[in-house]
Amino acid sequence: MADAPKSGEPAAESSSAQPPDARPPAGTDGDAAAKPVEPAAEAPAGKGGASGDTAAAKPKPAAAAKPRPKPKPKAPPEAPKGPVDPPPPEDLERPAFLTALEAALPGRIHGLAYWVGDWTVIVTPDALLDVAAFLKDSDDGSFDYCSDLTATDWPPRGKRFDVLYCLYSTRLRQRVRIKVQAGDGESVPSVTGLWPAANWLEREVWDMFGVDFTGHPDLRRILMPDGWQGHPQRKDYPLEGPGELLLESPMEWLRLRNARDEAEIE
Amino acid sequence: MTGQAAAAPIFDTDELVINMGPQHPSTHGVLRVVLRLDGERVVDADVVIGYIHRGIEKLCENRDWTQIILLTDRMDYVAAATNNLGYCETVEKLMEIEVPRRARYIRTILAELQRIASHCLWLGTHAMDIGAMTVFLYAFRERELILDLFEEYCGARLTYNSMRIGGLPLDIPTGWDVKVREFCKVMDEKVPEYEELLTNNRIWLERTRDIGVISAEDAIGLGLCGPPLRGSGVYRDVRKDEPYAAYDELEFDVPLGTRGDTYDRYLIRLEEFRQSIRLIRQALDGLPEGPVMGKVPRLIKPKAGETYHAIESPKGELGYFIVSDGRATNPYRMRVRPPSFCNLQGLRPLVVGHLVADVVALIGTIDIVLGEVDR
Amino acid sequence: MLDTIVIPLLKILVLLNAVLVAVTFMTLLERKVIAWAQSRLGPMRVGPYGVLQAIADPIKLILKEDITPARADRMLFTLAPILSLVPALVVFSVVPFGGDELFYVTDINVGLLFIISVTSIGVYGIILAGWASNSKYPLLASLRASAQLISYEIAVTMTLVSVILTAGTLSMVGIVEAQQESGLWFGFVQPVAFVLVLIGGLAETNRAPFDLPEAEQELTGGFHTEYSGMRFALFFLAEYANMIVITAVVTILFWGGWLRPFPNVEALAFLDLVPGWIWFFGKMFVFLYLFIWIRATLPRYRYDQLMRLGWKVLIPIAIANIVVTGVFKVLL
Amino acid sequence: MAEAIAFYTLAVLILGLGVAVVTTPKTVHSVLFLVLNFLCVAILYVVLRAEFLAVIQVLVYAGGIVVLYLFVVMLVNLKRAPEAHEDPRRLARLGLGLSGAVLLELAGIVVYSYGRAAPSSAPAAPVEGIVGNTEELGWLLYTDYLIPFEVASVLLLVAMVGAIVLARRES
Amino acid sequence: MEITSAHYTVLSAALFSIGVIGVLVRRNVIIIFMAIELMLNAVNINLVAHARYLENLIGQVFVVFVIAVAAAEAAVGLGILLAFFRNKETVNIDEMNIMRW
Repeated sequence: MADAPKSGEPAAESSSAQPPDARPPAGTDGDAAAKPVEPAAEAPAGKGGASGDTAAAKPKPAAAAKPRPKPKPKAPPEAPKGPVDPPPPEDLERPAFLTALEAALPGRIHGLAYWVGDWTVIVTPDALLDVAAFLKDSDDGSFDYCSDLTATDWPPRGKRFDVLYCLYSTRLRQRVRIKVQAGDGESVPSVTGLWPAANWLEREVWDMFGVDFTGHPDLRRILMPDGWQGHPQRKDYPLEGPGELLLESPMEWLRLRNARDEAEIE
Repeated sequence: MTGQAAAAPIFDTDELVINMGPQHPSTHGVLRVVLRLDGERVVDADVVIGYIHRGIEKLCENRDWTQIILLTDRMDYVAAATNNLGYCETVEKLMEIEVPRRARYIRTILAELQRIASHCLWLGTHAMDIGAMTVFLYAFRERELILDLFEEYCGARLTYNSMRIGGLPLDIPTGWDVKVREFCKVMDEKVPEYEELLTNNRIWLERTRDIGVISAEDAIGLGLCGPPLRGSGVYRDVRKDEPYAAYDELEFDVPLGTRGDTYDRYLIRLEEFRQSIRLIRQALDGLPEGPVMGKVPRLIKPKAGETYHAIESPKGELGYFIVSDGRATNPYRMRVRPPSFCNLQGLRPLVVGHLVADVVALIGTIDIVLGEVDR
Repeated sequence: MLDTIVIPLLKILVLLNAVLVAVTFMTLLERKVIAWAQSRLGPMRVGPYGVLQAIADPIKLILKEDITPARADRMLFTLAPILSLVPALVVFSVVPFGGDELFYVTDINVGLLFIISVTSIGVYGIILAGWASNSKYPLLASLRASAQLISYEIAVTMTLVSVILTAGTLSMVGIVEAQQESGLWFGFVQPVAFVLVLIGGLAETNRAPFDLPEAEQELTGGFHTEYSGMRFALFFLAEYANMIVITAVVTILFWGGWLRPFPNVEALAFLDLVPGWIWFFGKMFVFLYLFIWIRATLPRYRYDQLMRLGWKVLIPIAIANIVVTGVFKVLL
Repeated sequence: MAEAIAFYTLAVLILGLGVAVVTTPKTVHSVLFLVLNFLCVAILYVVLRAEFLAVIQVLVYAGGIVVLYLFVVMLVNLKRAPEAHEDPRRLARLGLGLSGAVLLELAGIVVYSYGRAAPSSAPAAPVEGIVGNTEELGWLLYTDYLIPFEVASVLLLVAMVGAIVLARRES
Repeated sequence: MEITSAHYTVLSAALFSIGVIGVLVRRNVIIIFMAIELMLNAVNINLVAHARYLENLIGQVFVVFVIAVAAAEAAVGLGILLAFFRNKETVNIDEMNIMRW
């Protein structure tokens, strides 16, 4: 499976190459390092102050408060730095499975988010399988149905991908979302063992975003042709590419392609 | 056939690899199934999709919120109204917009009409795949009536663009409700007609009974949704479990199968015809007066946040996952959870061990629309 | 000379033309009947009520490009449609359309066996078409076809044995005359055999619900997938000609051929005003209509179910029928 | 006269198709020629007033046995020509010579017997009542030749069982 | 021109020889089987011809038995061939030099 990143791969990549070892054990992630990429002027994120964090110590406000003088990224200035992930209001009662989850796997949960009625559990890739298995098997959760698995791409952030698992319980009729943050090239454990349904969904995420799933039985492209280069739903994927060029001036397209191929050979 | 290694089966007839599709009369579009056959028995199948991948999810990131409704038409193009509904509901959930009751009722009517239309198409093509060609034309005859109704409502027959964020673009035309009632009466008579041709037909029974059996656990695990999931006896209908539009105010039953075979899935969809008619009648009876458009800001720009919302499309759970960054007038990310895609994933376990002739029956029974699978 | 060569040749010429014209109009009949069954109109554009569609179609097919796939076996590819049509036409030489010598080309004393054996040659057309196309779907179809046709041939032949036992002759004319003598159509004497032959006939002619070799939803058209133009048309001609043969055989064997109903009841003698061949064609038409009707109504069998029906149901019943007929024949 | 025309036409066809059967490189074509050969032989039977046998020839040979051959040819989808390998010990020339000898021998017998062979019973008037009469043939088969007939049926049964056992795949 | 039984005998002999040539020269077992069928047919022609010229139906009776034997031979022979092909993937008679596998 040819998966060479496109030559025009993100400018922001330079910053996303932040080594993950900067992550404190407490559960904060590469976010902290990448945050400052976002120019301070762009701070008025939707939820403003609410974009704070849970008690689980997310250093978001801190990062936003003192931007490090990093070079301004080439990403468009309005590019958001990441999802908002508003924490649940303090007075909101948590569903039983969440309290059980926090009790059973303390410290493995990176954070909780709540927005318009949807609960999201934020975890790191290494904790994903434990959390997912707990949610699936616990009596309070019994999330036996993986209704969706997708990803979002936040290029300026160090761990640019959010992989999302929308789970549903056919017994208790409740939903929850797991969110895993993964950097470019970082792999996420596959949940096909828990939910066979994730098979094609993970393939699609791999196809569209290039998130690698370890332990996936058959990680091939699914929607794009087998020999496709790049991952179309990344934010930095060129919207106008060889396609248009090929139609307008085939020779130029050919020249570019040959140049790219040569570059690859070297 | 050439170049087979020594490890390949010595007997050519032992394994024959045939490519069903992407151009094949009964793959319902450009689905490609690579079948490894032992005689006529399927040893393995690889489902290849993506032939009409248009990148709708990517396109949505560059359209403003209203324009996207138009794109959703193009996914499940035989059930455009439910696609519209799912998208609008999701954005309304994200923006916390209250939709007027009348709009919700009309949406329900449209969605159920659409369900009947989609099931008509399914029934016709499914029966056609198994060789009963008259049902095909009967079903399309009734589908035509629904298309007429839609045409009268929104001017389009296939890609309706019939909903707006916060409500509906227009109220129903005068006399439309009477026509819908008339249609319900017609449909009451026609469903038994389909049943007469198929339900107790011995050949139909032999072709569908115990074909493609899937247990409830497997169906849940594989993420099947809609009639294939209910056919295995799992009580799961988004209209009941997570009511949207006006479903919480209306009465209807969720038919369940017992064996999880093709015949049960057929029966369920036929029963859904009746339930849909029932829902439409109730919604027409209880149709409240009032506006059809809620209070929606002129510039639609949801606050930053993300949400997943699902509705029950004719094919199953149609989910939208939308991320707004709160800044742009277009979604940061829009993900569609296509029911056909998830159901199609169940094709491989269903077909292995069956005969070639069953493959077409099974492609039919999971009811896919490739426009939705590939997006 | 006149009697031995010219007259038979003229008869053959007339018969061939009649059959081919009938076959072309069969396609129209089929389309119309199915359309009515499906509450449609069917072809309406060419001629009044689309009557001339039957002529427009062959013209279109003749004018179409005749494609031979590059990797096909050219000789067999060309030969297959001919091999499939010729036996279907040859069979008509022993089919009597009326009691008078004018209405049949010849009456040989093994007429029924002749029909069975010559129709069995038709299978080569299908097998070789599938093989010569050098394509997988046609190959699958031809494997299906050869197994299906041979199996049902056994069933039909076995069934016909009981009819032969009842009639005491193999001559087609003789069989009708035997019915005249007994005053009863064999359909009433041998109802089981009639049903078996009808089912077997559907299978032998690849008609729904046994149209597996050309199941277009499964095998994209089956053995004629790669055919186009006139060669494709030849297959269709053969199929419809076979249909006419089967209905003619059923009419002769079970429904008294050109005889009026209750041929021995004097009170119905006024029915003799209607010429025999009209009775014959009328009966044939009923069965043709039945064939088309069945196609419009029933789904298709699956391959294994088809074989099971043939071997485990039809053949045992046919054998039992022979035994029962034999016992009656001896006792009476 | 008519019989002569029929005989010579058919003889040429039968021999020509026979040669084609054994010389054609493609097996499928060979099978096809074999069918045509059998059909010609069937017509020859008709000329010889053996209609029943003609029909049986078509039904059993052309409609049954050769279909079996065709089926096997299709199953045995060869990836290399069967003639590719030749046993060095094989004496093909000798075989050809042997068959020539057989032909010569047969020709000798024919020539020898030509004058004295007994078509004296006027062939122009073969007895219509007997030859080609299905009923007579059946009568003979079920009376005088009943035991051979039954033995033949047992043979067919054994062959059927044997073929099934041989061709079935061990599962 | 009179056609006598000798004509048929010659035809039969010629066809038989063609069959012999096929059996002895060809190496494809399927062709060899077909050559055997040709030889059987040559015999049948002879039998039928003499049945006619000798006004005796016994020749025709014998043809029925020959056809039955031919059917049995074809079924068993092709069965063996299929079994052999499945194991050795050849229909070349020169490679069929073992009695068991």
